[in-house]
Amino acid sequence: MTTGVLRLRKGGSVLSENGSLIGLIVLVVALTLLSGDFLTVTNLLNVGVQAAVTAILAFGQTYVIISAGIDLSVGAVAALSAVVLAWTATSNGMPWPLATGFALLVGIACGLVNGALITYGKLPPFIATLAMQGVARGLGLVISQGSPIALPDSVSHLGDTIGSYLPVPVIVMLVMGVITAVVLNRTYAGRAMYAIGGNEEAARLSGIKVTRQKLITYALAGGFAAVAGIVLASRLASAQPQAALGYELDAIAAVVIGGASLSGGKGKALGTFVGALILAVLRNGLNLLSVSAFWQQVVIGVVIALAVLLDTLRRRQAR
Amino acid sequence: MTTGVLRLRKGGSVLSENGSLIGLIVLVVALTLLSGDFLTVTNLLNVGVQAAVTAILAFGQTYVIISAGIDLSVGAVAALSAVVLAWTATSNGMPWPLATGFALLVGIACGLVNGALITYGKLPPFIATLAMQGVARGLGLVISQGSPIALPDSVSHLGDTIGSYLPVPVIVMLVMGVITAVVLNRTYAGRAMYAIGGNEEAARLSGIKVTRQKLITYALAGGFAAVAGIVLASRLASAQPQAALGYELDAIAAVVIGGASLSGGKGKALGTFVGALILAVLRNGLNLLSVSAFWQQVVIGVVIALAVLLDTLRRRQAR
Amino acid sequence: MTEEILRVRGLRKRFPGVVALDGVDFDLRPGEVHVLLGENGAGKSTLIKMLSGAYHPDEGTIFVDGRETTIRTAEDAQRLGIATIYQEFNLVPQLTVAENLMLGRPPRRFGFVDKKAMYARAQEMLDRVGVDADPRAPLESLGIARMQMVEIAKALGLDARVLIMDEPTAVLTTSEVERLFTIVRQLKEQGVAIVFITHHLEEIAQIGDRVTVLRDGASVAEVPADTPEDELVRLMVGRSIDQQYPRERSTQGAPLLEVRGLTRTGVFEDVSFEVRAGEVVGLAGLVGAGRTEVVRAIFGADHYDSGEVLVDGRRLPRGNVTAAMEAGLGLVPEDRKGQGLVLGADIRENLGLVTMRHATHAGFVDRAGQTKAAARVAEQLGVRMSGLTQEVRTLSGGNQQKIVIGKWLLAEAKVLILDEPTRGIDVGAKVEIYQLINSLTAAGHAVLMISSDLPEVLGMSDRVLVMARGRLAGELSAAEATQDSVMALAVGELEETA
Amino acid sequence: NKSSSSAGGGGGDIKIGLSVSTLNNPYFVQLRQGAEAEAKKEGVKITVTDAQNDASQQVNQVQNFVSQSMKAIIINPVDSSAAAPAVKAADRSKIPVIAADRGVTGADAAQTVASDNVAGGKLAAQELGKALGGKGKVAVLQGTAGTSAARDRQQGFAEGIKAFPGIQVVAQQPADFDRTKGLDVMTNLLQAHSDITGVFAANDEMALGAIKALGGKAGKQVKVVGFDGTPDGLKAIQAGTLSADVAQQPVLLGQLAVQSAVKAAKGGKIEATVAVPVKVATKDNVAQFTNGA
Ligand SMILES: Nc1ncnc2c1ncn2[C@@H]1O[C@H](COP(=O)(O)OP(=O)(O)OP(=O)(O)O)[C@@H](O)[C@H]1O
Ligand SMILES: Nc1ncnc2c1ncn2[C@@H]1O[C@H](COP(=O)(O)OP(=O)(O)OP(=O)(O)O)[C@@H](O)[C@H]1O
Ligand SMILES: [Mg+2]
Ligand SMILES: [Mg+2]
Repeated sequence: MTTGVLRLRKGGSVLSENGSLIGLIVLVVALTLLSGDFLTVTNLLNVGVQAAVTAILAFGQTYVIISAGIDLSVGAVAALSAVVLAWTATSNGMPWPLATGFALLVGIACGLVNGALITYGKLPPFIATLAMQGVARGLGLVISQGSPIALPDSVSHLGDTIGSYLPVPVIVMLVMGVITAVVLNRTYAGRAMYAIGGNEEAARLSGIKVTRQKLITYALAGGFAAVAGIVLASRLASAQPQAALGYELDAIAAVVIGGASLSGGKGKALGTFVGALILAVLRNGLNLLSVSAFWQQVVIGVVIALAVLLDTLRRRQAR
Repeated sequence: MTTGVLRLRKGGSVLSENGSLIGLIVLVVALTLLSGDFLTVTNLLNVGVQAAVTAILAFGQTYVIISAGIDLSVGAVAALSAVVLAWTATSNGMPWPLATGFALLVGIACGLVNGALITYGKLPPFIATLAMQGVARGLGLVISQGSPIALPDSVSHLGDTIGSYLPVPVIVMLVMGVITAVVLNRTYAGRAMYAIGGNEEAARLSGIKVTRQKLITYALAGGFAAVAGIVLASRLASAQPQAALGYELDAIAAVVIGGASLSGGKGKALGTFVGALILAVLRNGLNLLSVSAFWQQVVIGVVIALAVLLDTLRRRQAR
Repeated sequence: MTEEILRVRGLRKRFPGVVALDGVDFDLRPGEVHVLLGENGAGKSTLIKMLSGAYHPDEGTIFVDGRETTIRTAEDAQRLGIATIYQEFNLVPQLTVAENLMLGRPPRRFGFVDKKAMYARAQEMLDRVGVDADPRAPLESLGIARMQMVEIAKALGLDARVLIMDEPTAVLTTSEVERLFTIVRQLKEQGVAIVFITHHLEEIAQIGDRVTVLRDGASVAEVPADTPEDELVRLMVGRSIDQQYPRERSTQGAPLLEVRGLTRTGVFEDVSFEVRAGEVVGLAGLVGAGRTEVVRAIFGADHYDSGEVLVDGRRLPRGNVTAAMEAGLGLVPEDRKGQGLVLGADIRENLGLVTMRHATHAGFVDRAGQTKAAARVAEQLGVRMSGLTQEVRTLSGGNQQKIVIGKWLLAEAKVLILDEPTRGIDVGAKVEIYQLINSLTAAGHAVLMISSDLPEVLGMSDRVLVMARGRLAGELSAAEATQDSVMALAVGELEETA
Repeated sequence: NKSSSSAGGGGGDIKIGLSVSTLNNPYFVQLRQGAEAEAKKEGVKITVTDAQNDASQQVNQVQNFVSQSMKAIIINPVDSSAAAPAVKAADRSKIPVIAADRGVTGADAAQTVASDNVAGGKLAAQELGKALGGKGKVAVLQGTAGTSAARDRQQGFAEGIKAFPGIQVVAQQPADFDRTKGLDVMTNLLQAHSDITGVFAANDEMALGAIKALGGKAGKQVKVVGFDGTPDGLKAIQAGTLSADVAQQPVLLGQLAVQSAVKAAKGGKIEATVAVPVKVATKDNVAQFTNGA
């Protein structure tokens, strides 16, 4: 009843299907009222740019969480890929398309190692990817000798805008989001992720090659992390071995805020996108409102809880 | 067969029941061979002291993970409790036993809020405790104005040794460990945690008051976090608002290394203890061996993976 | 006769602490229904899981079309034309019905999943088994019976040469069973070979051709399907059972459970009845009649909109399981995996779950006492296990069901509500459970029993309530209740029956 | 707009933004205090954000400052090179940027107010060398691997210690600028190297942890040199447990940065660099530090 206006087609609404969208809307309305600087084109584009890295990491994380796993290594893998890109493109003079491809391969390789540890090694995903976090972070430091490596201009254009307005990171984020939606909804691999996350034994006994599908899942997460790392480095025009520290928590939070469950079988690309936007809008808004640095963390915590609470309350009312 | 020597009673062995104990043993043997300084009484006591905070946090986390939850706030709650202790004991001149009790209550209150958000608010534990992480960390910063607060000597004795050898943190850790083992094995609350984590619906239909039990679970985790915070602060003789940053990951890792499953229903106090020791021994060993800063993270990652891998391999062989 | 499609020789399989199979021989011909019979834990499911690629034998050989074959994965089995309906559903609750029907092999176009084709095909598959479900609905919204029909439809969709069915009829009512048998007969005519497992002996003669009897993991006999039931029982349990339904009526006392005008809009309406001390009341009806919903509401597991529930004259608060339990209610739920058991915990733990509150003193659980009580019940119900510390997940289906019942027997509830209590339980153990029901009522307790097994309802109830479309369609005394009169009420248009 | 306005005297409606690299360290907390105090004095509004040592979050914050049309921006870079895009963005909007404590490479800040970490590292080496009388075994507690402060101080120290051939660096381990880690790592190092006579910690937090680990030996058998000059560090100097502290005067640094920012915001001309002197606090001169802060 309450959501009647937004009901688009019979039996379902964008709102009820996408978790915290209502939280995001409330947040946007509140910030618009509180700060005159919020609802401007430039600021919204800024929010988009600021959401990009988390969102891309979160899209990759979505695959993993849907299949009932978790990937704590995405932040570190992003940093490693960025360092590899900068290192090959500068020290080794590789042309940038090749270097980018190579960085992507590094991300995918990290994901495959995660997947192999989990499937063949039977390690819990938490442990396997925590180990990978350390390894990737450490290798990034070793390769870069602990110093940031400047990116050649050719690559750092990726962090710029097309024309004077359209930021490339936003475009990359949207493309990765669409890819995620298509993979999850329309491909065999995507549907297999839901099946594995919902009931792994049933998936196995229905002829799904669980091992292979999990390898694909973690490889995707690794690949997405690499893309996020490249976007991040090109925004900063330099690859930092300590970049994206702790971003895995943000990525997981975005996925869960978006309605996925850590016990698997549930999750959507759009939900993840909304989750990532909530986090970015929140940080942006707190800066605009000049909330004191110490209170910011408190406010972020409270607002995240409220945003998700809104969703559960609405759902309960709907029943 | 391979573990025959360690078999203590028919049908079960300490090894096979406690996950990564074999990993710990291998680690200890390796370090003893690699460094002459490792296997000395003082160093082992050092390891104990260094494990204490993580272990206490991890014991609290064990309750939560057994009941299929997760608590990302324990590190921040530890810091908040420590700050509250120092603040009440210095600025407000509260006598130290009262101040300690108050700090404990703060931890328990944080846990109860977590529990309430999860049960009444129906928030996923990941989100509820992530929100609490921000709130507790922020409040700690606000109270302390971002600067460390020195502890009165009366309290910081808790970080000292009894006599010239026995460090209090180690004793506290052991006591908390025994409490955890007893709670988990012998009390109604503990058994209810296993049932809820194993199958919440079945637990509810068997008459277990799931809401109340979950509140108890998170309150325990909060209380244990407060104890960890007090131990940490008394070791440093000062309460730091940013102390225990990221310790929640270490605590969760210790629990999972110890054989618990993030999907609930499994876990043991002894396993958690072993997990915490593995992490502490590892860090201690790397210092003793003077492994370079850049490589440390790589080595930690690899060794954690290997320690758990050993366990899964052994298990597979046993079959 | 035609050549064997499947032949099994000397199959052995051991699990930690148990020898599940100890040299089984078995063979299967095209166009026959080969029944596997055996007590709970005899090894039936283990045997078929080795044919479907879920388990691997330790020893022994499997021949397919006369050639020695190893079946490593579910895919191998599918390639060999073997389809399996497992005893425990292998479905994904979060996915839609359609996706479950085509799990692992969705129709694809240009590499992408073709949802339109998937829903169309799903509708066909559902129509084939005649189940009324929306292909787009999430599977978890279906009751357990319709899930079973989905599982059946899924296996039929493979168009296999060998169809293995592990207790498909356990949760179905008579009409669904008939529909299933019609399908089975069609398949037989097409030359499909069928392995059929059931604990309903009367179904053997109806549908079977041959019977292989398993006992303690070994095949002990192969007999024709028209072997008399007594003989089958003797082969299976090693002794004969003289009375299938040993109901001993006891004197009836005051009403212990009163339900008045219980209503949840759209699910059940105006349900009123009472159950007296010493009485067994049967609750019959077709699948989806709303019986489960009613008893869950009574027990406080779900909410209801209006009406009231009284136990021993006192009114129960709504939606409060603990209050219901304290007042003396107990519920054995129909879905043992989802609602009855903590699968990862051991037998002792599960048996003690309900009584744990009473075994607690000053916060500490009397574990020794609990263990003793658990051992007693396990013994009483003849649970086949390697020990009280065996994980419940690894018990056979029937033995799991015994654990669910056992934990409530320990609770000594004044009014025990049983929802499909003997689902998947072998004939011998059933009699044990009936005798326990007798001793409960003899002690002045009351029992409300939902069952889709009509002979059981008729054989054990003092009174039969029949539900249809969420309403009580009528009540029959033990004398009035017959297959026909119950079915008439269950199907009929709310006609009056005196 | 509801945010607390500290408006007063002549600054009127001038808004400036300050992005601090991290408030997880008393040094930067002091920098912020200096900045806030100066802003209050000047009567301008200052917004402080904490980048939590994350270069990209810092870029976000500077972008947000631009959205808010701040009149001037002070950036305390998480990383010198990674701050360039943010500075460029502000330059495009003609907003002057003051770099505080660390410079910006790859873009032009209007002014850099800094005390040199490399020089500070060298100073620390000199002090330690003096305290040890030119010989002994030294352990180094390094900052978080990969951060510029860790790198620069390490580099300066390594260069400076070469002047003392009698001093041998026997162990270098990271303790992540954290007091607890400083305590644990020092404890462990003492196991392997019980003959250590000197410690250089790349910040005071780690130095204080190390002093805890050394117990009664601190300041006597083992000389500890810290970095930053935080209140706790200066107290340790007074107590004699810390032999010397390379004090960077963060409060002054914050004050100077705000002064320049206000000047630039009003269209005034400012110097390209302002060097905040790095001082060494020892027992002899510690009083002047504690009074100043
Ligand atoms: N994974 C396992 N681990 C340990 N024991 C097992 C496992 N699976 C089955 N068993 C044991 O093997 C035996 C045979 O079980 P099975 O499921 O084949 O029985 P069943 O004949 O199908 O019984 P039911 O009629 O109750 O379904 C039982 O004792 C069971 O406990
Ligand atoms: N064949 C069906 N057609 C339409 N709806 C159905 C059908 N079967 C079940 N349902 C609906 O699904 C719900 C749950 O199904 P379930 O099979 O558990 O019913 P039930 O009443 O518990 O069955 P039983 O009477 O066997 O216990 C019912 O409330 C009913 O509304
Ligand atoms: Mg079976
Ligand atoms: Mg039912």
